[in-house]
Formats: sequence, C-alpha cells, structure tokens
Amino acid sequence: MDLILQLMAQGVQMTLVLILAPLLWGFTRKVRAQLLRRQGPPIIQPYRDLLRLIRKEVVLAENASWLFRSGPYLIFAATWVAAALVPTFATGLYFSWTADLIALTALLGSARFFLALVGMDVGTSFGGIGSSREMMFASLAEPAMIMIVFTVALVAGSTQLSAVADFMLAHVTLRVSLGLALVALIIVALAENARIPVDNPATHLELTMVHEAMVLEYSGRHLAVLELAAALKLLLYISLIACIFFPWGLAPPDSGPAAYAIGAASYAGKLLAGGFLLAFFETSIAKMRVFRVPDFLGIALMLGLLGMLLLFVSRSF
Amino acid sequence: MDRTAIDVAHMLAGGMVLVSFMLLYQDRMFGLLNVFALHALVLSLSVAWQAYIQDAPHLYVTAAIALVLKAIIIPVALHRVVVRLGIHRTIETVGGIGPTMLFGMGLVALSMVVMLRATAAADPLAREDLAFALSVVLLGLLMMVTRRNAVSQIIGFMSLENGLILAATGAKGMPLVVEISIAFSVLIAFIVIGVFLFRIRERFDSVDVQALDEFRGERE
Amino acid sequence: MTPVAAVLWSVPALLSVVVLAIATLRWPSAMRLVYGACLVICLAVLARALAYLLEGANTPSLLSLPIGLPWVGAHFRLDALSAFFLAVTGLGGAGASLYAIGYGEHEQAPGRVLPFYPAFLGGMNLVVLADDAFTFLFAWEFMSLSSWMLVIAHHWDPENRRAGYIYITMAGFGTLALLLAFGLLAGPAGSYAFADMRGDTSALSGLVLLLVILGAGSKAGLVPLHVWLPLAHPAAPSHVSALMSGVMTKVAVYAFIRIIFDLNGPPVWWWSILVIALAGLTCVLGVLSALMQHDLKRLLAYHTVENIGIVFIGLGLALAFSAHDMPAPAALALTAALFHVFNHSIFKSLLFFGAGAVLTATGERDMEHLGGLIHRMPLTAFTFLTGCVAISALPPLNGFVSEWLTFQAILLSPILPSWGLKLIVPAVGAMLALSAALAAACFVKAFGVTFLGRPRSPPAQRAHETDSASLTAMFAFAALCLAAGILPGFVIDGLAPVAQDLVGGRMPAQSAIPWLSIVPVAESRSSYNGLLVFAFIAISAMLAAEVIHRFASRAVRRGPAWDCGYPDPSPATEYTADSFAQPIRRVFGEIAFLARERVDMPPPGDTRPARLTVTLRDLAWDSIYAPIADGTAYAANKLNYLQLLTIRQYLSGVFVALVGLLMVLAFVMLVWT
Amino acid sequence: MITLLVHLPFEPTTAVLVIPGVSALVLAFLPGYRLTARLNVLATFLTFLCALSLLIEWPAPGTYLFVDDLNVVFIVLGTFVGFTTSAFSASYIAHEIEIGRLTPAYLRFYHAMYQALMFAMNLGLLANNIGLMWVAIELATLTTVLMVGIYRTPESLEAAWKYFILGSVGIALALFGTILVYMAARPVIGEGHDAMVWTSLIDKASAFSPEMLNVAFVFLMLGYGTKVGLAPLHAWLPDAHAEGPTPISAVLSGLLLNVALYAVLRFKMLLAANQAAIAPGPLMVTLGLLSLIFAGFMLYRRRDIKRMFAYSSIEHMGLITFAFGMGGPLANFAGLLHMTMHSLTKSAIFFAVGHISQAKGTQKLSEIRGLTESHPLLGWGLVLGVVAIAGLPPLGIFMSEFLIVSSTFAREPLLALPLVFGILVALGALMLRLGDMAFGKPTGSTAPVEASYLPLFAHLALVLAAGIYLPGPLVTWFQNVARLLG
Repeated sequence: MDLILQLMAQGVQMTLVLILAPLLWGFTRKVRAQLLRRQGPPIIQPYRDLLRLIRKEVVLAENASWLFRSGPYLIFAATWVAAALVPTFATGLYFSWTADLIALTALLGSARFFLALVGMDVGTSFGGIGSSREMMFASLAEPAMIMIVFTVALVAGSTQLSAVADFMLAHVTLRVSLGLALVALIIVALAENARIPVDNPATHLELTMVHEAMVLEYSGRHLAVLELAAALKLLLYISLIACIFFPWGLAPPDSGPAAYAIGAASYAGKLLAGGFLLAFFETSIAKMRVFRVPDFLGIALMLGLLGMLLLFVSRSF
Repeated sequence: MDRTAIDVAHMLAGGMVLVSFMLLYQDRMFGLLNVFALHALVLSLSVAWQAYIQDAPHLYVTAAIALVLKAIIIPVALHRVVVRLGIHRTIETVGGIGPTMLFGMGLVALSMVVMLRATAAADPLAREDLAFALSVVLLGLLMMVTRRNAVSQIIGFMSLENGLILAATGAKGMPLVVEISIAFSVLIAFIVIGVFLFRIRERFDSVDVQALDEFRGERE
Repeated sequence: MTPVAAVLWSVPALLSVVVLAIATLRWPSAMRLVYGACLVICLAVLARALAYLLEGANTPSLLSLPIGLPWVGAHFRLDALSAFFLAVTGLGGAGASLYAIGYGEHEQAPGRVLPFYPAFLGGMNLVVLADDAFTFLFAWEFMSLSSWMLVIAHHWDPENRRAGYIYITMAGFGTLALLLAFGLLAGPAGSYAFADMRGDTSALSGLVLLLVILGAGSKAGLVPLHVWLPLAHPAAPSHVSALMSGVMTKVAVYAFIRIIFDLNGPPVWWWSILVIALAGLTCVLGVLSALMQHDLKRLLAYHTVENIGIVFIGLGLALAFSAHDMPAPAALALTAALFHVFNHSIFKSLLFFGAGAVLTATGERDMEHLGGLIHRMPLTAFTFLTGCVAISALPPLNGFVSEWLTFQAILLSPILPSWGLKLIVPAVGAMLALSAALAAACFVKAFGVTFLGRPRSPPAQRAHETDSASLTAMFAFAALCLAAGILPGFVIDGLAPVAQDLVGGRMPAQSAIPWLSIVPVAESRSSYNGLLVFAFIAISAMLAAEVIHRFASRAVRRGPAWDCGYPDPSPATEYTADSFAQPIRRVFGEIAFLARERVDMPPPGDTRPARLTVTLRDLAWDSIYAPIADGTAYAANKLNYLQLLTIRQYLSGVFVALVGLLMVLAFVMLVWT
Repeated sequence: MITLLVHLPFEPTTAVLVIPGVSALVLAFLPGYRLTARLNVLATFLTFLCALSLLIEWPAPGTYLFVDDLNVVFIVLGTFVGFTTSAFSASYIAHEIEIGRLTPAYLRFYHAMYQALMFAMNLGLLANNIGLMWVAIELATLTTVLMVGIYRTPESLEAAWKYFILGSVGIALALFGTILVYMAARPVIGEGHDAMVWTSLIDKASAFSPEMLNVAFVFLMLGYGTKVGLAPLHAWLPDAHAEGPTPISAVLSGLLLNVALYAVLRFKMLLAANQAAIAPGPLMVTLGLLSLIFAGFMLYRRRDIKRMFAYSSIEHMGLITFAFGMGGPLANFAGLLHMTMHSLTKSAIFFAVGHISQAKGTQKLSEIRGLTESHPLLGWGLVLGVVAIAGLPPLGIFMSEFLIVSSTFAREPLLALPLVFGILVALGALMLRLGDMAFGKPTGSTAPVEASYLPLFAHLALVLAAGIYLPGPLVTWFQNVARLLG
C-alpha cells in the first residue's frame, strides 16, 4: 500500500511536470507581452500549438538520417526524466535517489548532445552555426553548473536533491557561498534555456539564433516534442532554483496527502513567481552579441568556483 | 759506481735537453737536420756511456743504431726529401720561436717537479736521467705541435723517441731495450718511407682538410 | 598450474605467433591465422585474469625463472592490480585482434604489421606481470620497440617516419627515467626484485616520484610529455592505434601505480599536488587540442591525453587521501581512476575501430573530406555514436560513471588538511568539469562532421559499410560501454581487491544495494543508478513515440532542406570541422595556443577571394622540445669542427691532455706532502 | 700448413700464436684469392679452437706468456670475432676483386696482414711481460695502418697517415709509462727481466713507490687510451674505420680497441693493488664520459655510414671505460658484458654495412634509403644491429646499460646524469639515421648482392641470446674477472 502510494506520488510528479511545462511557457509569454503593453496570446496557447504540430505531417529534408528522426524523442525523454527527478512538491520520492545533481546536469548534457547532433544532420550551415554555438555556451555553462552543484553539495553535505532540500529546510541560513551559487545558477538557467540576453526564443533571423537554428529543419510532431522538451527544461530550472534555495512548503518524505497538497500549492506559487521574474528580466534587458556570451557565462563559472573555494577553505562560508 | 760516472751521464742527458732547445730554436731546414744529427749523436754517446757504466754490452747495439741510423742515414735521407720537395727555405712555426722556447722552459720545469718528486725512491742516476728524458720527450712533442712542416714534425717525433731511448737505457738493467729501440727504428723508417712514397706535401695539414672538403663532405 | 604461470604462458604463445607470422608471411591466409591466434590467446588471458580477480585475488601468485638478469632472475607476480590490468590488455587485445581479422584485409604492408603485432601484445602482458626491475624495463622497452615498428609500418610517408622517430626517442627518454627511478629504489646493492624494494623506503622517494612522472607520464601522455602521442598513435594501422591509445597508455598508468603506490613507500602529501596539477592541465589542454584537429585519428589521439588526465586526477586524489591516511576516500578515488582506465580502454578502442572503418571505406582521415557517412555505413555510425556518448561522459553510458565517481572523490576532499590541496582541488574540479563539457563539444564535432550532413568529397559518397568481423568487434565494445554504464556496481566490486591492496581500504560492496544503484559513501550523500536512468529514458522515449504515432499523425514527406532562399547544393556550404571549433577557439585559443586569426579582405572592386588564416602554436613543443632540438643541432654543428682539424691540431690535443694531467699530478703531489 | 699444425707439439697458448704467425707467412706467398681466403678462414678457425681449449684448462704462467681469467675473456672473444670476420671478409673481398678495387697482389698482402694482426693481438693479450705487450700492440698498430691504407686512395692514405702519426705518439707515451713502471718495480723486485713480468709485478705492486705509479699511469692511460679511441685522443679512429676495408673496420672496433682497453685495465689493476697510489677511477670516468657525450653529438652530423658507426664505437668505448672506472662488482661486470656485447654487435653492424655499401655502391648516408625494402635481409640485419647498439631490448647491450646506469645512479647520482644524457643523445642520433637508412622509399641500386649472412646473424643471435639469458658459467666467470679488477 505504502509502496503503491510512493509510486503514485512519483507518477504524479512525472505527469505534473509534463502538464505544467507548457503552462509555464505560456504564462511567461503572456506576462512578457503584458509588460510590453501587448495583448499577447492566451496562456494555454502552447497546448494548442503542440496539438496542432502533433497532428501535422512531418516534412523531412532529403538527406535526413535515422538519427534526425529518433533524436527528438531521445532529447525529450532525457529532459523529461531530468525534470521528473527534481523535487517539485515533495522530497524523497521513491526514485529520487536514481540520479543526483551531477547526474541531472549530465542528463541535460545528453539532451544537448543529441540536440547539437540533429542540428548538424541535414548539413545546412544554420544547423552548424546553432550546434557549434550551443556547444560553446555549454562548454562554459556546464562547468559553471557543476561548480554550483559542488557549492550546494558542500553546504548540504550531499548531492541528492531531496537531501539538499531537506537540509535547507531544516537549517536554512544565509550563506555567502549560496548567494554566489544562486546568482550563478540564474545565469546558467538563462543560458541553458536560450533566453535573453543569451539567445532569443522569439527570433527568426537565422544568424542571431542558436537554439532555433538547431531545430530549424524540424516540423510537425518532431518540432512539438522538441518544444515540449524546451518547456520542460525551463520548468526544470525554475523548480531546481526553487527547491534548492526556496524549499519552503516542500512535503517531507512519506508524508500524507495533506502535506502533498500544501507542497503542490507552494510549488505553483513558486512557478508563478519564477515565470514572472523571468519575463520581467527578459523585457528589461537586451540580447548581447554571441561572443559576449562567454564573458557572461564566465562570470557564472567564476562565481561557482569562488563559492566552492570558500567552502573548501572553511565550511562556515 | 763513482761520482764522475754519474756526472758524465747527467752531462750527456742534460746535453740532450740543450740540443732539444736548439731544435726548437732552429728556423732553417738544413740547420734543423744538422742539429738533429747532433741530438742523435749525443744520444748514442749517452747510451754508450750507460752501456759502459752498467757494463751492459747489449746497449752498445742501441748506441750503434742511434749513431748509424739517426745520426747519419736519416738526416741524409731527409736532406734529399727536403731538396726534392723544395722546402729548405723556412720552417713555418705556430706562434713564434720565443714563446715556444719559454713554454719549453715551463715544460722542463714541470718534468723536473714531477719526476724528482716521483722518483724520490729511485737511485740518483735514474732520477735525473728520467727527469731529463721526460723533458726531452715533452720538448719533442712540443716541437711536433708547433711546427707546420712535415719534416720538422718528423724530427720532433724522432727527438721525442730519443728521449724514450734515453729513459730506457737509463733504467738500469731494463730488458728488451734493444728490441724496443729496433722496433722504434722500424717505426721511424716507416715514417720516412711514408714521406717518400705518399708525397706528403709541406705539411700534414693541407692533405686532410682538402680531403675532408672534397671527398667526405662532412663539413657544411 | 599457478595463475601467474597460466597467464605468463600467453607471452611465449604470442612470441610463437610472431614466428608463425614470419614463417607464413607469403600465405594469403596468414593474416587470419595470426589475428585469430592472438584473439584466442587474449581471450584466454582475459578469462584467467577475471577469474583470479573474482576469486578475490587475496593471495599474490608468484613465479621466478632463471633468465634475465643473472643472480636476480626473472620474477613474475600476479596480484589484484596486475590481474585488473591484464584484463584490460586482454580485452583490448582481443577486440583489436577480432577487428583486425576484417581490417587486416585492407593492409597494404602486412609484412610490416603481422610479425610485430603479437610481439606488442606480448610486451604489454609482460610489463604487467613483471616483478623485478630488469624484467619490467625489458618488457617496457620491448613494448615500445614493437609498437615503434608498427608506427612506421607505412614507412614511405615521411610524416610517419618522423612520428616514429619522436616516439622512439621519447620512449628511450622515459625508459631511462624509469631506470634511474629503479636505481634509487634498488640501492647500491642492486636488489632489483620488487619484493626487496617493497620492504625499504628510499630516502629520495620524492625524486623517485618525479622520475616516474617523467618515465610513465611520457608513455601515458601527461602534458607536457605528450607531444609524441598525437603523432605516433594515428600513424599506426587503426587496430594498433586502438591498442596504443586504449591499452598501452593504460600500461603506463599501471607502471605509475605499481611504482608509486606499491614500491615507493608511504606517499607524501605534496606528491599529490604535483600529480593533480599536472593532471588538470593535461585534461584541459588535451581536450582543447583535440577540438582543434580535423584529422579524425589525431583528434582521438589528443583526446586520449585528456582521459589520461582524468585518470591521473583520480590517482592524485588517492595519493592525497592515503598520504593523510584516509583509506576509504583513497579507495574511492583510486577506484574512480581504475574504472576510468577500464572505460577508456573500451571506448577509445571502439572509436579507433570506427575511424579505421571510415579510413578503409573512404581512404580519408581528414574530416573536412568526410560527411554523410551515416547513410552509407549506418552500423559503424551507430557504434561510433555510442562511443562518442560514452567518452563524452553522458549518462547512461560508462564514461559518466567513472567521471561521476571522480567528482564524488573531489567532493570528499575538503576534509584534507593541507592548504595546498584545499586550493588546488577545487580548481582541478573546475578543470575536470570544463574538460567534460569540451569533450562533449569535441565529439559532437567528430561525429557530426564525419557522419552527419552531406558528403564533402567523392570518396565519402562512395563509402560502403565495413566488414562483419570489424562490426562484430565494434558492437561488442559498444555493448560493453552500455553494460558497464548500467551495471557499474559489478565493476566497482571487481576493483575492490585492488584498492584493498594498494590503499588498505575499499568502497562499500555495491552488488548488495537494491535496484543495483551505486553508492560511493552513503546513500544520503549521493547515489546513481544507471540501470534506472537507462530504463526511464528508453521507456519514456518509446512511450512518447508510441503515443504520438498512434493517436496523432505518422505521416512523413520528404522535401528539400531550408536554404534560406539561396539554393546551393554544393557541400562547400556546409559547416566545416574548423568552423565548428571556431567559437571555442575564440574563447580558449588565445591562451592555450596563442591562436592568431588574420583576415585578408580585398578592397571593393578587387575580385580575389577574402582569406582567413588561423595560426595555432603548440606551446609544449615551442617551449620545450624545439629548444632541445635546436640545442642538439647547435652542439652537433659546433663540435663537428673537431672532425675537420689537422693532424697537428689533434696532436696538440694529446699534448694538452698530457701536460694538463702532469700538472694536476704535480699539484696533487705537492699538496700531499 | 695443416701438416705443419699436426707436427706442432699441441700446446694451446703457443698454438694461438703460432697458427696466425705461420699462416701469415704462408699467405704472403700463396696466389689466388679463393684458396687464400679459405686458408684465412681456416687459420682463424683453428686459432679460435685453440683459444676455446684454453677455457678448459690453461698452463701455469710462463716468463713471456700467461693466461688468467681476465685475458682469456679477451682471447676467446677476439679469436671468435677474428674468425667470423675472416668469413665475412672472404665474400667481401671477392666483391672488391670483382670490381677491381683490389688486385691479387694486394690481396696476398691483405691476408698476410690479417693473420699478422691476429698474431699481434693474441701476443698482446697473452704477454706476461709489459714490454712484450707494448711491442705486440705496436705491431698490431702497424699492420692495421697498412691495411687502412690498402686502397691507395687519397682519403685512405690520409687516414692511414693520421692513424700512423697519432698511433706512434700514443705508443711512445705508452713506452715511457712502461719504463716508469719498470723503474717503480726495480727497487722492489730487483733488476732484470722479472721487474717487467706481469705476474710478479701484480704480486709486489703494494710495495712500489706510489708516485712513480701515478706518473706511469698518466702516460699509459694516454698512450693506450689513444688506441682505445677515447676523446680527445680519438682523432685517428673515425677515418681509419671509414677509409679502410670494412673487415678491418670490424676488426678495429671488435678487437683492437679491446686489446688496448685490456692494457689499460692491466695497469689499473696494478694501481688498484697499491693502496698509496691515487685511484685511477676518476681519470677513466672523466675520459669515458667525455668520449660518450662527445661521440654522441658527433653522430648527428655524419655523412659517411662507416664513420658514423666508428663514432658509435668511441661512444661505447667511453661507456665501457666509465664502467671500469666506476669499479665495484656490478660496474665491472657490466663493463665486461658491455665490452663483449659491443664487440659482437659492432662487428655485426660492420658486416652489414660492408655489404650495404657494396650493394649501394656508396658509403654516403644520404644515398642509402629504404634498405628494408630493397635488401630485406641486410636491412633488417642493420635494424637489429642498430637497435642493439642503441641499447634497446631484447638485445644484450640493454642488460649492461641497465646495470651501469642503475648502479651508478645508486652510488653517484650526479655522475649518472651526464651518463644518461650521453646515452640519450646517441640514441637520438642512431635512431634518426636508422629511420632514414632502413625505411622510406628505396634509392640507388636494388640489385641483390652476393653476401654472407651467416656471420652477421650469428653475432646478432648471440647478442639476442645474451640479452635474454646469460649461462651460469659465463656469469660466474665474469664475476671472477670483475672481482679481479677490483
């Protein structure tokens, strides 16, 4: 019985992230439009887009390979699993020990790896541009992420997200290193999700885009899956920030439905806040040149490293 | 043996050193040949004297070889070589006569120091003899390296070898001296024949440098 | 028959295969014969070593023969460490031999490969088994020699001869360094048996470490001793490249572990700083250099340097922990390093196999002339892709597990008291993370440019799938990558005895943990379950595809690629390997390679094309090797004049020597009295 | 001549001298190269057999000749190399006759000189009298001088002349040293013959005046060191090797250098036996290191294949001298082993080189390419030889270098560094040249050459075997000698 409840909770989380992701996407888009004094599409617009795309037939380039066709599903799966492993409304879910923060980062890495590959598959120069720039960003964002993970892990004494969240919940104190880590994580999140100022999800001018360039050749259901994966990634990062730095309201391990309800409510609140802040941030600054991005990400790397260094020197930072 | 015998031996040995210096000083080919003949003569005298005071008759053979071969035959032969190669004019020296002589002095001093310290144990006759012999050897070597001229280098080598014979005969009762002196004479003969046969021009130098350039190309 | 005797028989067996190869050189079937024999022998070695390892390997099995150095004899020893590395050599050798049964068909100079290939294998096995300094160095140099012959197998190409020359010279240097190290360990009495060295600790153990870093590090490819590696490994036939990169570098790692952890007495903390710093440098420089290559095999070779760096980070941490007498973390770090040794031997061989298949199919190593091969050689492409994912340390394959363990070891290191380590370990952690990310970029480039897109040259268009033997080998290794990735617990348990022997501790037994996940220290701290990750990804991917295909459309239409309105079919418009690396070169190149870009833009009206020229410099070569070469040439030229003197001048040499010695003597005698 | 042998009262020590001596006379007058070449081989073979019989048991020391552990090593090695070289020279000379570089008259002379050289070297090794030893070595020098100049080309004459002059000076210095030894011995042993007999010298050495011995050793070291070819006394060696017939190069490197080294060792033992005398080690170590490093650098710029390997001989002689200078059981053992291996390997290399230069019609390195393609057996033989001489396993020199370097580093770390440096420099040069010669696209003639591979591969097989397994008796024997050397 207990086991079944556990499994259910896990399943709920998996479906939850899947359902919430487009909603968050639509919400940020709406807020952004409002901030720009525009009407903006309805919040549920992403669902409509996805459904339409799914129903459409796929137009493949002549020389698209099997990798091109299977890639989207792999990317989607990796992102989904990663997103499902981040505590959303409760910690200590049944499979939460399957992968720790490092593995989580690496899972996203796999998704990116295949995304970059499928970008190169058709052999147009746009895909190449997108892939090479994506990998260049990643080559800085990923170590930054690892540094953040280390900082957090050294504070919490664990790389298990649930354990981290529990620790933060138990004795939450203001730590210099955590502050640095938070800033770094936000920068990384912006880069990883191809948001302004690193990339512009709304652009269609080939030479300025990165993520869009890689998926340029995709259409129909493949595109839908990729879009969904992107949305999941955004959700993942926001809930990651939430559960590490703002773990309030998370339901502790094997607690009753009531606690789960509270957890769900607080989680929804955090998502709204996160989405709003993201939109606000995006509207308030401009996109930077591609070759300024390394400096931007370099800051994140430095912050992460600094935080870790402080913790090596003394645990009390 | 009495004092005078030793003194005479030393006189002759010292005389050889003196003649070696004359060799160093010479800058005329024929003069050089004559002085060398003198060198050989003194050698044969001192060897004979050694034979006498050690009453070792076989040493007379050595003395005879020295006299006949080195004091007469070889100088004459070399005289002909010089005429034939037409090099009787001058002797090209490396770094002037004067400095060479000074350096020779230094060598004599060195050999004195080394030998007299080394042979503290040996009998007085041997001591000075060895010291003189070593100086003759070193002076001969010095002559070989300060003369560019084949013939004078040969003479240098022969004076060096005279020094060796002097040492060998001075070493009282040393066996095989005769054989050794004969072996050396063979060596000398080879050298002279070599000069004859292979037309070694004025100096050893010229042959090999050009050979290296033309035939070996080891130089770049 | 004792275990050590059993595995030692592989060496005479392989040497007799050498004789066989020479005898049957003229036969058409010689190739299959030789490689087949090697395959069998390697499999036997692998089986025996694994059996020994799984029995617990608690008692070393010894053997000594009356050959080799007189009054010492040749000693051999099979313990956990050597058994593990024998398994690596056996596995790599078996794979390479199987691959070569097919690949060898394309060899244009079999007479220069077949005799030396078994010798190379035998040499590697002998190194791992040797238990005295002479036998060890004998086997070590024999290994170098036979691989040198393989490097210059295609000797008509002056590049290969140059590679071979640099290789054999560096090998000689390394051997002499190790020889000096052994000289210190053996002492004036000349007790060359390892058994005697274990007992007493040399006072100069630090110097021993430096010498071993020079000796073993030069063979393994530690920066800055790595310059020969990217030249020599690609020059050899591909199955040999696989052995050199995948296995021989591991033998060098073995040498390091054997001497430093086993023979050289208790470690000192500053050793680890040296090792870790070098290793971090090796990681980053190795992967960056790999990214800059567009020769596929050279890219792989450079990437070996990076992986060696990862291994040495683990070893350095193990040294640090055991220097401060913390067996459990030391065991974790050491296990991580050994696990990575195992992994790298698999996927680097796999990748070289793939490169070899591409080479035989197209005759091209230059990625700028490849592309689109995934259509013509799908199976090769699939295995190569598996290798790429594995080597980029991406879950759920094996490369990630060892790197994850290394990260866990780094996370434990704040407990190290010494400040030097406190400062350097985080930095090296960052370097490791950086190199992991760059590795992913590197292999996106390698796979994407080679196999994806459109063919860039006619040979690439005419490419065909490679033969079945090679494919079998490649699929076997790909399967191993997956197996080791989703069931890492068994590998870790297999490594436990090694750690027990060397650092006196071991990781918790993994096979007992539910759901086969791995837990380095405690579950509350960190855990990873490759099996579940794999299952989840597979299930959800298939689920998604199934759902969409069933309930939505599955219709597909082929159409031309989006060309932005400027149709240009020529593959020249494709993104090239160099342009792929350009952003990263912009970021890191200025520091790492003093990269300079010069754009020559003709003025308006001028019809000549604009040119972009990029110059990269190899700092290690410029700052160390070039000066040495120049110095040698200078000295040789200066001294050469002594060949050209005249007899008189030579005589003056004799004269000076004589007078000088006499003066010394006079001085001595005057001083004495 | 066989009958002559039969009539001899068979006594190995004299036979070792008589056979070459007699056959030298005989060969001087016999015509026709086939017969003479065969006789040459036969004579050297018989000499070798007699030398081998010395191993079983040797006579008590006589007044002029004696055999002990030390010189029997040299004799057996020398006669063996002499035998194999004569076998090689048979086919080599045949080719020289064909292309007319040698006339039958010179050939008679050549064979006679070859036997005379054997005689002189055996005499030098067997001599129990330092004067006799000196005479023998001078004789050996003269014979080799004549053979170096045998081609009568300007280079060969010049090389012979250089060899002759430098050798004579060396000989002169050695004689002076010998006289000094006699002078040192006379007060102790008394006048006359005994004071030059080796066995009595070594017995009473402790009583000699140390200063005399010091001065004597300086002269002997320089005198015989000139023959060993140690820098800075080496100048004759490269040209003599390069310009003479290749069999002579092989004999020079494989034998004559050893004989001179033997003389040096004898007198080292004399000094070692006298406590008060200064240790000869440092001098030998210095000269050895100097030769090693100098020759290592000289290898790089060589254009002539034989001259290059001549420099490699200098390098290895330096290494051996260094080892003996270090002294001690390990280093001495290593030195002996290294000397043996070097003789075998270097002569094997010269066998290969001789046929190679005949096949390619040149000695210029730049014109020898891709041998393993054009002449596989010769090419691979050369590769094996050079790999051996560079000190790589599985061949014998690796073992001796292993012992020398490791023992030195354990005892005198600072001495080991220049040692390793020199070895590495030489290795680099040898491998560089080997890569060009043996590999790459073949140049020049690829026509097969009439060659005798047996001596070449016999030597290499011996070296290979020694690299893997040294038979017990040999080891104990070498260890005795090492102890003898102190």
